[in-house]
Amino acid sequence: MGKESPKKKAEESKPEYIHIKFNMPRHYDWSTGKYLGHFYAEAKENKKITGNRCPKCKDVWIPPTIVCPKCKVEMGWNWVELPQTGTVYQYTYLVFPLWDPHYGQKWANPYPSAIILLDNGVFYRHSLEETDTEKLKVGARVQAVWKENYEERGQGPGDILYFKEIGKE
Amino acid sequence: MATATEKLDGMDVWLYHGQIYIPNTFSAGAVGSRFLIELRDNKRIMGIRCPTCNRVYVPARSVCKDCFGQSNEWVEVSDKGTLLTYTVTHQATRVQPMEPPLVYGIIQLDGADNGFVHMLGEVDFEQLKIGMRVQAVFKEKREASILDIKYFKPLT
Amino acid sequence: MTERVAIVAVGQTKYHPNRADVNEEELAYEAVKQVLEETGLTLSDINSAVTCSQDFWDGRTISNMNIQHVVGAHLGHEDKVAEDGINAVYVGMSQVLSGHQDIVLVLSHTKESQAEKSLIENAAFDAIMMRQLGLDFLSAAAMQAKRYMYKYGIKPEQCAKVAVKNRGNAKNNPLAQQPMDITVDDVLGSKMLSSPIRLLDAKPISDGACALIMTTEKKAKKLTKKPVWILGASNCYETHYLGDRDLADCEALTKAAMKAYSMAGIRNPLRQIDVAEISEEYSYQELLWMEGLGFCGRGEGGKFINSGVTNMGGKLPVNPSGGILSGNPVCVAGMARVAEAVLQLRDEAGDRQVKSAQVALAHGVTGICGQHHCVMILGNR
Amino acid sequence: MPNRVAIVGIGQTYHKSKRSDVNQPEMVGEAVRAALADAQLSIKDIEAVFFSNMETFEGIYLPDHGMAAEVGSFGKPGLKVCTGGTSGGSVVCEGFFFVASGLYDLALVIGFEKQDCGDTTAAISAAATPMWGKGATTGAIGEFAKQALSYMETSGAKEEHAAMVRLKADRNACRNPYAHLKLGLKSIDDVLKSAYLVWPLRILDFCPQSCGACALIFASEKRAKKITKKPVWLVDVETVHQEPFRAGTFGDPTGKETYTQHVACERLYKRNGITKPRKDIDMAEIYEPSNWEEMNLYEHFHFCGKGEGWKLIEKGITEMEGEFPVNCSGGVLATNPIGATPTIRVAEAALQIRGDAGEHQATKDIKTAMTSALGGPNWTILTLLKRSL
Repeated sequence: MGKESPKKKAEESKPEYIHIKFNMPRHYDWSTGKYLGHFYAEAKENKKITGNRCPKCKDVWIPPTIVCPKCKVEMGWNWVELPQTGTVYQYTYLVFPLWDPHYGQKWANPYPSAIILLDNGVFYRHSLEETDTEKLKVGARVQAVWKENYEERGQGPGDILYFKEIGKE
Repeated sequence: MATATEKLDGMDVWLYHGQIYIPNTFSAGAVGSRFLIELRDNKRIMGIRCPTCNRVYVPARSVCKDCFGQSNEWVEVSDKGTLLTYTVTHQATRVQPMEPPLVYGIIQLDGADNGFVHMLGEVDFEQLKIGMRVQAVFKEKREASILDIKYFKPLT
Repeated sequence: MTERVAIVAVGQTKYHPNRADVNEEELAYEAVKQVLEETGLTLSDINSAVTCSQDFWDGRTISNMNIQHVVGAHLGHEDKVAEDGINAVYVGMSQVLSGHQDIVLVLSHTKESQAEKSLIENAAFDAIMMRQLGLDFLSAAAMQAKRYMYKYGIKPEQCAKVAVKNRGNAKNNPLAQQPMDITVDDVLGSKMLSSPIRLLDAKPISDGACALIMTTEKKAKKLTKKPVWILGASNCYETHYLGDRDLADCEALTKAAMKAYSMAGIRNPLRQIDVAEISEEYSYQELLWMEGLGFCGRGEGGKFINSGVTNMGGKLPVNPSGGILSGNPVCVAGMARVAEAVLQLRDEAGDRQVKSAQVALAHGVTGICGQHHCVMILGNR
Repeated sequence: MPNRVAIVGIGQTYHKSKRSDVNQPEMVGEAVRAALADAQLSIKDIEAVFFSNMETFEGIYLPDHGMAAEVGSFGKPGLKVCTGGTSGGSVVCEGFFFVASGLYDLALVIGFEKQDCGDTTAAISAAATPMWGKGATTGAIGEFAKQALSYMETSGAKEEHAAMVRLKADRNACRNPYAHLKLGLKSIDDVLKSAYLVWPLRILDFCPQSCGACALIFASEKRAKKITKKPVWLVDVETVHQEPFRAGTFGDPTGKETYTQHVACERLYKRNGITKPRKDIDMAEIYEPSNWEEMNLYEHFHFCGKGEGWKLIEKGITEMEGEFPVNCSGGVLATNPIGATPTIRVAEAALQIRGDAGEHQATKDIKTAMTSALGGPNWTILTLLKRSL
């Protein structure tokens, strides 16, 4: 091979090539840990979105974190409740379904993924209720819609179904 | 798979029971394919001789580990050989092709200079011993995989 | 080596069978915090971070995103090494010696409890020729143990003695996961996992993290009164297909050791090394690795353990910490050996201290039946 | 004084979306043999081997262990790194550090990815933790779509400019025997005809998934001069990671955040006395996953002012014949075996400096080149290469 590698020699004659398949999901028990766990608890118990605040730069981090990445100091246990209304800052949507390794199937989330600027100036990523791509717009005013059934909550960010446009029924 | 979260007792920490599922398809390559096709079509176990060190390696592969040389001299080795080592595995895992207890072995096939990694079957565990003679048992329905050999059984 | 590399602080979490209470960043920070406190450094002082974990175990692609902020890597240098953590220390050493980095934070962390061991290990076997057989590291190691014991007449009792010694040593190590008062008979009577390996011959599932800080000779003296120097290090790959290897041997380990010894000026390891921390995922491995490291002759691992040389109080105490058999997770295991060696050389090992240790050996292993070895020689002078 | 490090051997495989004729180790072996042939060395001369690969893309754990025979690392020191898209750059850094430190005089540095084994887009989706927003992810493609949108809005670039980037990449790739996608595109319309992948990103706006490997041989100064008359000096490297942006992954629409590209190139330029990058450096091989990102990176690396990236492409400045050629190889838009992609950037820049790039050799004489790697949530690794010290 060596120097000849660009000449696709081996493949010109088209012999039979064997492929071996492996189809087995790997299971994991991921832990939220204490910080993200607090977010989960507030979402489930109180339908609240929470982040933690850096004692130095005063920035709010969401998902919450143990060390402020920017100031490189410990965050401590400083929790902030975030507003549930905001403005669509950016959005995108999937045209083709993609394989989702966590679901183990090909699907396209019908809800467009968006970056929402919450009313206190913190960015939060979630999905939008509006599925008509013609009606999507940057700047739309949106609010969080929660799963109402207490038993179904406990999924962290998944406790919010999506953000829907304010005033729209 | 349905995913679920579970709150740990006495603390605000959740466990997320999830998965990573990405199907994989591995190509055997030209050399590996020919080896597997020989198993499937002719029930033959093929090795390759290194032109530099003259050793025969099985399964056939494209590179000699010692000489870094590439070879294309195919050699059929015997389906009989001598057991170099083995283990009886009692631990069940999701990746095993058969229920445990399950016997793995490395077999030096007659005509080869290295060991061949596979399973043993039709064997009384008490009877197992290094140095015993074994022979490959092929599956009826073969599909060009290392599992076309069902296992090696003791030669009596 | 003209310049010398110093380790100025080490930190380890307590090793635990299931740290469901923390995620990776929280676990990692437990170790990182210790080395920051010890040196008085902050994360902003770190020039370079070398981390070690595996996407497969973390269950996340580019899993260093989990922990980059707890090693201070925001707008800084970070590398993730995908071998055992002792190799991350080796990378850190190269960075310091190269003159391009001067304060390097090394971190390894894994939560074995969150993943499925056999499935991950199976994915390391050649996909075409071995993976479908359903092998994992345990079944492969069992074949190695069988071959080793057959070739050199090693007895199960001799392997069991390793398990007894190391789990006994672990009683002196407050960080150890599985300290135990057991006898050879307890080991030989424990559940058979994959013959000849029994439950007490194998390492338990473990969660934990280990961190250390390394730096140049000049900076070391400002950061600690007790720097520990890396005198020599190397690593080496074995070949992959199990049938191509003489499993009763460990050539790659010998090669790695010889290079490390020659750097450190070691001609007679048994005489010149005071304490060894080595990676024995299964009890037979301590005997085999002893041979590979040249502490005894080929096939003499059994006699060596019988002689008591490797016990606490012996000529060469091996794994005063309790070793991996007492519980260390993959990736962390070899780096924890370095951390333990550093504690010994600083005379800070508490009840597991080997008297007046001056030169220590740390060894780490990655992969199937010792497919990749790393050896590091450390000294306090 | 650290040792100086030179690249003395360069090898790569051809790149393709599927390689059924080889298994993963054999494919990597091809690149190793090519590099050894290039340096006229034998595998016995190599002292250590360093690997880069994203194992979750192929679903092979410890893949470097599986190829010890095929790449000749059996019996040698070495290790593997895994840092996402930047892996192939991290491994160049490791090789650099190990040789600069004096620990090894001759090291083999390998990047590889055989993407026909798995589903890379799916594996990239697994970079998101499911505990934090399941199913909200759209892989790297979705992130680059957002980036494209914000670049369009802030710079005034049009879809036509993105199409010009693809045309340049394709023209160059067609002259590179190793490149993967060679489409023979004729016009901007040919590009604008392609379907949307994730709005506003078209199929032809994005890089392909390739199988391939790239191997480099690094030598200390003493050894390098004995091996080759044309050593290429690896002068400096810089790695910068960061926490994800609050409002994007590869682009920050808020304009308030710090880009790793800025931090990395400013550090690299300062250390190496570079004040006017487009003059002091002769060409660049950059990691541009999308047409849009290439224009963006021109600005990030200060090859032009802010909002002017699209003007460079419009004026033909970054063409192979231009004043400041970028990606004469066809770049990542044409060839993308992820674990090897940044390694290929270094290989291609070194070929340009040696004057050995053949059909895709830049018109101007290349004495100094810069390469970039991109990965993770917008991480950057830069290398600086020179013909003479």
